Amino acid sequence: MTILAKHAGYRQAYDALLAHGVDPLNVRFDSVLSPTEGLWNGRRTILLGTNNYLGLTFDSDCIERAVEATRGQGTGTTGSRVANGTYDGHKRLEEALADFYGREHAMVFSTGYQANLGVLSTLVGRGDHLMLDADSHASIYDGSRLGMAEVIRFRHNNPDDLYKRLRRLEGVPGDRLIVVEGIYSMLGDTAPLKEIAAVKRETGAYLLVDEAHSLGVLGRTGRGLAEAAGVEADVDFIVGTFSKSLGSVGGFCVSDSPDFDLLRIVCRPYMFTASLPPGVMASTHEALKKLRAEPALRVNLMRNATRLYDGLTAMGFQTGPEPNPIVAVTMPDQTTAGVFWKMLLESGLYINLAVPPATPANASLLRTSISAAHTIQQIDTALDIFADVGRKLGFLQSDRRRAAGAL
Amino acid sequence: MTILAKHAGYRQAYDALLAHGVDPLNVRFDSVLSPTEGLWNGRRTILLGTNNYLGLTFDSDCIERAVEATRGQGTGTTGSRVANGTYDGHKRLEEALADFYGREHAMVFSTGYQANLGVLSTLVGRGDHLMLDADSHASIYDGSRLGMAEVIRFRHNNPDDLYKRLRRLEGVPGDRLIVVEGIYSMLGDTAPLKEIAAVKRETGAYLLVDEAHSLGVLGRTGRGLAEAAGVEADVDFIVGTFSKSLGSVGGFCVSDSPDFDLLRIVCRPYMFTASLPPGVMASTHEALKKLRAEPALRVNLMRNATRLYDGLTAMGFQTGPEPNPIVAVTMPDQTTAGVFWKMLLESGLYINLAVPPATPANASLLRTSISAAHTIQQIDTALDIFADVGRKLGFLQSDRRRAAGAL
Amino acid sequence: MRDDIAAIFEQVLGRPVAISDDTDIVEDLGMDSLGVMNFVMAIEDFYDLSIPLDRVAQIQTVADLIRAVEELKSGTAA
Amino acid sequence: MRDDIAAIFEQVLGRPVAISDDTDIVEDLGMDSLGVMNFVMAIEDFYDLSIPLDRVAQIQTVADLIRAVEELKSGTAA
Repeated sequence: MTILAKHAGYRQAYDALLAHGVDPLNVRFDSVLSPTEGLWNGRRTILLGTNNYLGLTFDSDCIERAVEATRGQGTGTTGSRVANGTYDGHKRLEEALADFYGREHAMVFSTGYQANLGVLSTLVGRGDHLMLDADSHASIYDGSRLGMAEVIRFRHNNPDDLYKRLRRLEGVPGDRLIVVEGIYSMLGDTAPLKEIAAVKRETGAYLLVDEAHSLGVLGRTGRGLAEAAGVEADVDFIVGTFSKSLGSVGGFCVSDSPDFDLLRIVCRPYMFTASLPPGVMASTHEALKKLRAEPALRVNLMRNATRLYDGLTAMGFQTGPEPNPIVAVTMPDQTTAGVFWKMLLESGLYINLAVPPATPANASLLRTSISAAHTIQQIDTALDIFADVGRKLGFLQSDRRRAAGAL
Repeated sequence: MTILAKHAGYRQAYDALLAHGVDPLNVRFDSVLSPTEGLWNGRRTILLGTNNYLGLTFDSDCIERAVEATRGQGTGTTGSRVANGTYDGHKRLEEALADFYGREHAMVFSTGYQANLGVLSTLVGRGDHLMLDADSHASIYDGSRLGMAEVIRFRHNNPDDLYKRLRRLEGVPGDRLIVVEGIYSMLGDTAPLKEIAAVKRETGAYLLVDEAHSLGVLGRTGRGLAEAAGVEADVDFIVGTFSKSLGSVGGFCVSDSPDFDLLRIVCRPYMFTASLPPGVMASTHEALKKLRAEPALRVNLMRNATRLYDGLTAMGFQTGPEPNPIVAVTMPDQTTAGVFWKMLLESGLYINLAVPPATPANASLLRTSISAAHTIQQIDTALDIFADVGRKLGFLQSDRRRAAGAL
Repeated sequence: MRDDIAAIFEQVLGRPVAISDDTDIVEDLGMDSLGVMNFVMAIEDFYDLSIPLDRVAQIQTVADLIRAVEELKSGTAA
Repeated sequence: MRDDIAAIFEQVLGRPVAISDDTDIVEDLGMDSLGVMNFVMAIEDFYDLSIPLDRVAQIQTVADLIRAVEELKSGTAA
């Protein structure tokens, strides 16, 4: 017996995949060549599962700003923001984020995960209520666990269910904080934010939107779903990440709350962690400038996303409810999903295999994410590979019935 | 009323410092010139509070490896390790860490905070017991809160108290995991690891050591306290960080547990966060090579640490129990500590002001951390500045009584 | 209350179940975490209340569930 | 038990205290978090038991403390 033996049950599902030659947890890229291509097993592979929405990871200006900062300010800060970890680059990025969102305050965290952990565990406490969408990201659930507030789940994207639960709390003291995501990471669906904002107003709750997958993707200027839905004034806190559209690592929170800076002296996942290296701050800041200066990136991104979504839907695959830069295909079961995923990879297309318990409704998903940097040719090649594997596995017959013998 | 008003009480202590012109939370370095010097308010300032133990943040090889990796592999991975975030650089760093520690397995996390969160919340669960030193770092407490094990605190550095609490659990089912730190971050004292290892053996518990401040500092080859105490075979898990001696950001865990890789499919703070950028992996890997290749760094570090410790102790300041690269001076109260800290900074010396509730026994501390990169001249200058401020505040009179009127 | 709960189990699981106070919701009824969540939401709808997540985590048997619902209905939950 | 607890309070606080079941340990006795921890450790020594952190977090009044100690001594803690 080992101390980890308690988790052995989780290995069974994984071993079942391994028995089919499917090993999604050990994909190691020999080299990554561009935002859309990597070398896997010595072969050029299209990357269609990297959340690299604007394709800025290889932008030459972002790289050169990172290089300059690393050479000029060193490889790391070796300290937390509240000790020696506040460099000019951290402050300037915070100022740029506040300016971009038109908010008074911005705070940078060392990861997006820690941004959610820190903000959710601090804004509400004992006697308060945290209202979470049932399909929330793990970092939101973990943040709710770290804090002391009562956590209540409402049905995914269901403002009526949220309203009902807030109404049940009428007369109960304490603050309520509603947490939703701009784009949900598994199926690519957006929150019904207009309706949720109305619930928030009627019930006197606070509203936080995690724009991790929607920053640089949605909204006229790329600020995310709150901008696209026209309800920015109702959103009290926006949380986001640098590790998707901004091509680096880290997280942030912006707000107009006048006492926002209190977070800097009470928020443990902010206070007790080293701040990000100068090079990461510099490339992130430059990527934010590109996001603002080049709206064409969002146009290309949505063109690519819609082309992939429409193509997969037309072939008869079961896709999510709306075309967004996350497009997921629902598979009948985990083994089929695993084999499909492996055949795509061996055909030169990398996407994500998403299986229970990390998925909504325990679905087995082939999850893709699209980049502005994909060429139309790459999207079409991806569609061809999907069609080819789909045919081989019996998905694309006229009755779209899966050939039972295909496995 | 705002949602943050619940924390307004914390502002009072801070406002009291501000009233004396002391603002420890808003030290913004215009520029950092080297591991030991920064520009603050336009003035060259000795950095003596940065945890930059080996001074590798400006090492030209570390910088060039970071530059190459950023140019070659991009500014970020835009994905978690279990999705698209496993690059060659992540695997090679894990292999290098396992090799350095002589362990079978190594896992890299995106921050040291998340390493503790992930490992502590996963190794033990419902029905298990987590035995924490009462003075544990915030990341250890937060990891214990995220998990489902019962958390029991024992008196700081007291193996008898630990033993007594484990004995009380005799006959209770479930695993026990003891967690201690190599060097405690506030006072620089080491854990009595030989004695704690004996308790572990006698009670059948598991033992985890957080070597955050001791990696590259203690032990014949720099592996930390477990090596220095000669009890590596008793330590089941070692956790550490890249943001101190290795000069970047991130965390790790190494172990010989045969099923260690189960962590990769059950550990949420590992699975649900973006992996570190290629440049960070590259500079960290190079720093680990330097740590191994240049034992002189540790010699210089201990020479500097001992010189500062002995110098401050000889002046009559109340220092910690042993000379280590963290040297803390205990002040009589928070205001005196704040004023002392501010006068040091205005004299060209940056250290950390550490006040309750972040300190053991609610002490108010002037915390320094020493680097191998400090020159003897810098250490002596620091001592001179301490002496000068100490005299002005009435500390260095023959009776060492603080002049009541000094403030 | 036990009859109502049994009816809700049947509705969520799509098959008749026999329950007693000692029935373990996960082990005896073979529910996975999604099933538990759907079941909890159905219970919440039926009794017009919300069971906070940390309370859900403490519920193992039918008796635990009945106690949680009763406490939440009477407003005496810890 | 209340007399023993009062004696331990006096020892930790260094002054006599009057306590009842309703006494709020933090508010009425003016203890900070360090004081609470020292007090809890003294209680643990006296009764030869350990109070897990999540139980400590739930203890607000003297009555809460007495209940926690009794449950832990009899092994009926949740």
